[in-house]
Amino acid sequence: MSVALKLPRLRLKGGTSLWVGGSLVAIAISAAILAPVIALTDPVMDANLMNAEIPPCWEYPFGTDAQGRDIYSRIVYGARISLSVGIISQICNSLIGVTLGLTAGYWGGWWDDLVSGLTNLMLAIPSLVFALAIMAILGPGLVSLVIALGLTSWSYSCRIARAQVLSLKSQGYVQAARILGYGDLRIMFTQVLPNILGPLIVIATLGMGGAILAEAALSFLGLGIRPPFPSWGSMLSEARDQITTAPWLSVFPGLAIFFTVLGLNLLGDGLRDILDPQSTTRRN
Amino acid sequence: MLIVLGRRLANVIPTLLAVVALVFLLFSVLPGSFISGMNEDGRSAMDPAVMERMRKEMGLDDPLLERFAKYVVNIAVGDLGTSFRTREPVTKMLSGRIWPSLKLVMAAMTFAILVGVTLGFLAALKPGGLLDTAAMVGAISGLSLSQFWFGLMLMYLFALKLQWLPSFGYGDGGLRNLILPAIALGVGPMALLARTTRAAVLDVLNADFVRTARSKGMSERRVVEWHVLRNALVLVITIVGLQFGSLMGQAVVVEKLFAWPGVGSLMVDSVFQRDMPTVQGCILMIVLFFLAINTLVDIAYVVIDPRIRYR
Amino acid sequence: MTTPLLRVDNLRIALASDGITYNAVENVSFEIGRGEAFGLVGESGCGKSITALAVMGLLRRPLSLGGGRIVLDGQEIQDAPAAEMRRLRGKRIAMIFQEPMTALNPLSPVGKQIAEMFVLHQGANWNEAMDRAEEALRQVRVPSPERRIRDYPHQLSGGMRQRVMIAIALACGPDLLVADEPTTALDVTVQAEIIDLIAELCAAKGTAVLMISHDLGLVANMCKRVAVMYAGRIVESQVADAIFATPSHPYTQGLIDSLPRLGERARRGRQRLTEIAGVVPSIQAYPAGCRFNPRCPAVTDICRTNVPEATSLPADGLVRCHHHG
Amino acid sequence: MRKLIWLAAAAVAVLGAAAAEAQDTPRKGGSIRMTAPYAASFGSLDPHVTPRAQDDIVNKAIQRTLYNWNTSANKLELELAKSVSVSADGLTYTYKLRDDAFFHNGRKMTADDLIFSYTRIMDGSKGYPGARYVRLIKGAVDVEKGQAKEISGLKKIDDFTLEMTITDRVDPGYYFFAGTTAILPKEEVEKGNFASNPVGLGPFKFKEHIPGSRVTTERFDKFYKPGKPYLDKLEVLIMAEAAARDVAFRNKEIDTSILGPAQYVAYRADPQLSKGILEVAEMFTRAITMNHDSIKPFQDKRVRQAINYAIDANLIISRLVKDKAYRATSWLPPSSAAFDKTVKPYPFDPEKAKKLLAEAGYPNGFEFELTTSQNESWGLPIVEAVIPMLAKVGIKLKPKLVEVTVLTELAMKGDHQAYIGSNLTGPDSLATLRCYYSKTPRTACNYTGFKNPAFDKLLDDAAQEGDMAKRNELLKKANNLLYDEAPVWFFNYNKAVMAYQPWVHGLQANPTEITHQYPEEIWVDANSPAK
Repeated sequence: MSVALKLPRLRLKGGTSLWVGGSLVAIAISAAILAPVIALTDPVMDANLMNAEIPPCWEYPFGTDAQGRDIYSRIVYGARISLSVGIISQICNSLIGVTLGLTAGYWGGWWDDLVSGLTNLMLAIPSLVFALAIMAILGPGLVSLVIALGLTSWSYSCRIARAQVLSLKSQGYVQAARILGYGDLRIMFTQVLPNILGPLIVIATLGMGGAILAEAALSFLGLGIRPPFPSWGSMLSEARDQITTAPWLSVFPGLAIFFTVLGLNLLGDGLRDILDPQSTTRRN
Repeated sequence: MLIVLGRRLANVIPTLLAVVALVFLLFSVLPGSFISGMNEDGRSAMDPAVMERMRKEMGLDDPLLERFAKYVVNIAVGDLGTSFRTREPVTKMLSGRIWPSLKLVMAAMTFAILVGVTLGFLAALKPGGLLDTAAMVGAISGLSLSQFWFGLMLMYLFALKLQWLPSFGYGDGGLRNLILPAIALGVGPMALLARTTRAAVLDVLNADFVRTARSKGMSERRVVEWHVLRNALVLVITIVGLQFGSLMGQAVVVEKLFAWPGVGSLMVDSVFQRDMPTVQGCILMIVLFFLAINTLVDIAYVVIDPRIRYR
Repeated sequence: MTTPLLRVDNLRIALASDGITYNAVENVSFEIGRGEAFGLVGESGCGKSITALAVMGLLRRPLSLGGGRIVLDGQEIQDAPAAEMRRLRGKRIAMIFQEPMTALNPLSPVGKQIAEMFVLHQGANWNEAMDRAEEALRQVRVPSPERRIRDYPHQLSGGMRQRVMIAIALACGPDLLVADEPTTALDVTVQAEIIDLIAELCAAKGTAVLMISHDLGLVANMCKRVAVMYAGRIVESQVADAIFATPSHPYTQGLIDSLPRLGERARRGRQRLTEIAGVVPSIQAYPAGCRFNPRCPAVTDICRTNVPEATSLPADGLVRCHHHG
Repeated sequence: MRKLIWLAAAAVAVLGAAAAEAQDTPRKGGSIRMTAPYAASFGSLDPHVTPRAQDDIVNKAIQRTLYNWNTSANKLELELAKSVSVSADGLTYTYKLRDDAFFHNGRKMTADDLIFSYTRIMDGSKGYPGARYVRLIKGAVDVEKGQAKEISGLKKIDDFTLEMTITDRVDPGYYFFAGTTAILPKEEVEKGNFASNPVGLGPFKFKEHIPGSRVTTERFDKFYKPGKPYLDKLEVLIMAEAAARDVAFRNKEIDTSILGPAQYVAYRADPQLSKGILEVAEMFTRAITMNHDSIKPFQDKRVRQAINYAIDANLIISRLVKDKAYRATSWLPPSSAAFDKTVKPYPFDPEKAKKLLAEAGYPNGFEFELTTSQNESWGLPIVEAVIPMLAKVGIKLKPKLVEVTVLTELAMKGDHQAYIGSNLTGPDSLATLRCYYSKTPRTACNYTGFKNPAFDKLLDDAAQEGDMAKRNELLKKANNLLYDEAPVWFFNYNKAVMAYQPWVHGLQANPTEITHQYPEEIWVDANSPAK
């Protein structure tokens, strides 16, 4: 290109969403980590029916729920569960996707066909439907939820990993590395992985938001987290019948979900501008 | 076009077979059975002797492989089995649900395309402008919403407070009942489409041939009409297809909330009652729909993009 | 001297980046007479392409016209309203771009893309416009144009596509053709054909050409006058023959030295230009003084502090170098 | 202009009707939109196929059974027969059937229809849920096993006289009022698509079923009760989502709605909505069922009593269940004749609980797993309130969340340490108490594994006792014995609450299931907005 200019607008934009998203996520993460410190009461054991359904006040900043537990404390502790659901399930998805994608692209042949078939299959069955089935099998609970969400949306990372291997292969990197006597595994880790780390992080970040929303949807359908530890989705789902009588029960978990997912989405967008080579090519 | 269709079909059949196998195996290890599910409302006690008979009648005690083989053979002749719950053919139960589901999905997608593509398009024409910022903040918020929460809010606002629309149900199947669930379902794809369209249009607006068009002395409007739209469409249509196809499955939550008689709500209901033949039928339907829409998208590519034919 | 067709006077192009405005191009002046071919030469990133875009009125954010005048046929056009510029573009000044692969709309038949010119500028209806597009294709020597007009760009070779571009550019008989590296992306064998075609058609129609290239040899063959740009400034401007004979700027010297001796043209300019040590500085990091100083073999202290003034050369030529004369 | 006049006339009519609202004469015509709250669809409109409470809402309109539950008298009565005579041994019943009952296809019901229907239910290859009731008839089991074609205990005397011989000395009314024993016309059943085109003896005939959405029925003119039904049209709309039902009811899109605790509070507090609330003590007992076989502490009566002392049930009922329940004393509900009003429920006394635990050898408590569903009245929210209460006496409770479907299965398999659930405890008190009879298998509702010879003896005696008053006395003793033994944590009896719009009249407080309305009694006044 003869116009060798960086388009500063894009970079600025990425910066804003990175900053806003990052702060929102940072708040959620610090709430999760500091939960025992910043929570006012125990989220489970401090049920006191005499304090049930108190609207937000000085003592209970977000009010109390039907069992008389402090909603603020439950949201703070809920961050632990909602975030771990997001993070662990995305780690699972990335591991599965990358492993399948790398090996499929690298070895090719019938394995590649099989993995491609699997990927198509995963894309064809809506992940919520799939997750619902897995939750029904394993029963409600944190572990099942993580498995259900961690098993059902790896197709994107798989595709990216596979495409990257194929492109590196066509550029001769892989052959070169092989001639130098590198083993298959080493080639994958040294040559391929660093190249796809950016897009993978982006996908995982956006996927975490999706997982938190999926947790809420599954809670709504009656297949959520194992009680009594609070997750935002189960809090929201339990509170929905009281929306006319005690709106704060659903407003605060709802906002917690919204802002955290929003933060993750913004962060993902911001990271994409920085990390995803596909969107940076245009700038150079 | 025939080649595309043929190649598609060759892909579809193994996928379908795999779906059938996967779903069958998944649900065969599900805890609880239809019979215990009959007491789902906690209000209908069952007699153990009757339960035994029912297990036998439904073939629940046969070996898994035998059941699977039977099932596949029956599917091949278009028989999806008999619902445990209603003792009617699953095909018949599904046939009543497809049209409402299609209607909801179409309405949601129409909403998503009309609003999403328009917003994304307008946003891209003035990047960084007020509309762009507002539209993109809106879009990313739309992607961060919990669907049932949003649906509930719509219900409260438009049905209870403003009394503009009925809050739930199928009614006579008309538009009034359709609007709220369609918006609740369409807001996610809408947000996604707004973002995709914006990115696609920006991409195209920066393309060399658009500069060529400008150098010809065209007005921006002509540039957009003659050169940008069609090219952006190719990019947008992929997302439309993917979203459209999976919408029937995503509709589960909205259908349940709005008591909409679609395939999704039938499926959830059947999962909870362990009515396996119906669940399998529903999932098969959803997958078929996805594959059909994607085939249509492939055909649309061929129509829009002359390069495809020669690949 | 009669009024030149195009006079660029003290042109400055601004680049806004992170709230700071840089001058991507400054103090650029040149004139092109009617029917005359003028060459603008320099490495990638020296500002020649955006100078061409400025002439076309096609600068887009973050670039904008910072100052100076562009006079077309006695009329100042640098501040002309958008509608006015649109009427000029295509009709009086046309442009050919570097990449024929991407410069044509992939989803539109090439005939239609030519025909648009007649619809836009001559009020033709689509049917007659298509007929004339076929004729235009014939003029740029595309074989069997009656079939080719229905083809899509991906069905044509690079050379054919560039011919289509030429047909588009010359469709309405413009006074000035801006050709931005028209052959860079093409096979060596085709390059000469395209250049000859441009030269021939422009000569026949009396169209002036602003030829932009990194290839001094190519420009010198075709153009009467040549200006050499470096880092946003014109460093030397001379009659084509004279520039080979008596290059006055060290950079021009470098360009000439890097030309293949045997007259054969290498495929990519970048490979040849490596012979001048160093790279073109980025806009945000232009050095003070003479911008060529970090790469100049004859650099002295003054080069690092003072911007060299223009020194006249024979036949309206000029050079900007502290060490000249 | 004409429209204006019409509007004015309508306004006058509405005002007039409102003024005359106090009048009790049922108005003919109009329509009602009831709700089916328990699932997102109906199972089948063939009443023999499904035992679901949800499906029976519709079946009550379309179908009829030999007996019904008279809500105002709170007892069983004949529905399709005019009279019945019982033999001295109490095993042979001779029914004089109605000669004015017509199926919707216009044919008159005869004894053959009862015989056909009961025989169909016993089809052994089908496993119809109603078989558990029909099995009472002598010879029914042979049909089920395929050893006979006809039920020997059913004899047609003439078209309108049926003789039925049963195997146990029980009231057959408890068996033949269940919706799964409805009387169907043979010729319609044999057409093969009965479920999509049900025909019955009920006051409304089937018009349309949009699966997953609603069933529409229309007035049947030849219904056997003169002047009934009042309504022209009855719709049952499926609305499983309580929050959505709340909006729809407030928006006047439905005429009746079932309320959960949260909405019960809100509706009671609302000056308008509070006028339309129907409450009834349903025959459901909510309890934590302890599995005596799975975990040792539960085998000790003192531990079980301690749990009953340790949980503040009254507080949970008032604060969490919002008084939408009656405190349970023992297993049988207050509507049972064997209910002892003099017995007081276990008081909240954590000190006593600690003492009992210490006596039983668990001064530091113990730990158990409690399986629960997500139900708002007898599931997770209750458990969450119980956890800290039990923790205070040293008992550590680990909740395990499952679907209701799984809960039932776990209960039947005994694959649980304890579970919280809602148990049908009526109307047949004897059958209800059999759940604690030591010979009753776990699959047939003995989910505790309770064994007590004294209790067994009382039940045996009761079953032998022909005099209903004496039998009830024995059952009362048995129930009080259960109170003392505390095989479960007695939580509450359900208070079912139905909200209805002000223009709806004639709803019945049915303690067996509030949604089961005999719709021929319902009428709407002129204020109803429904067409």
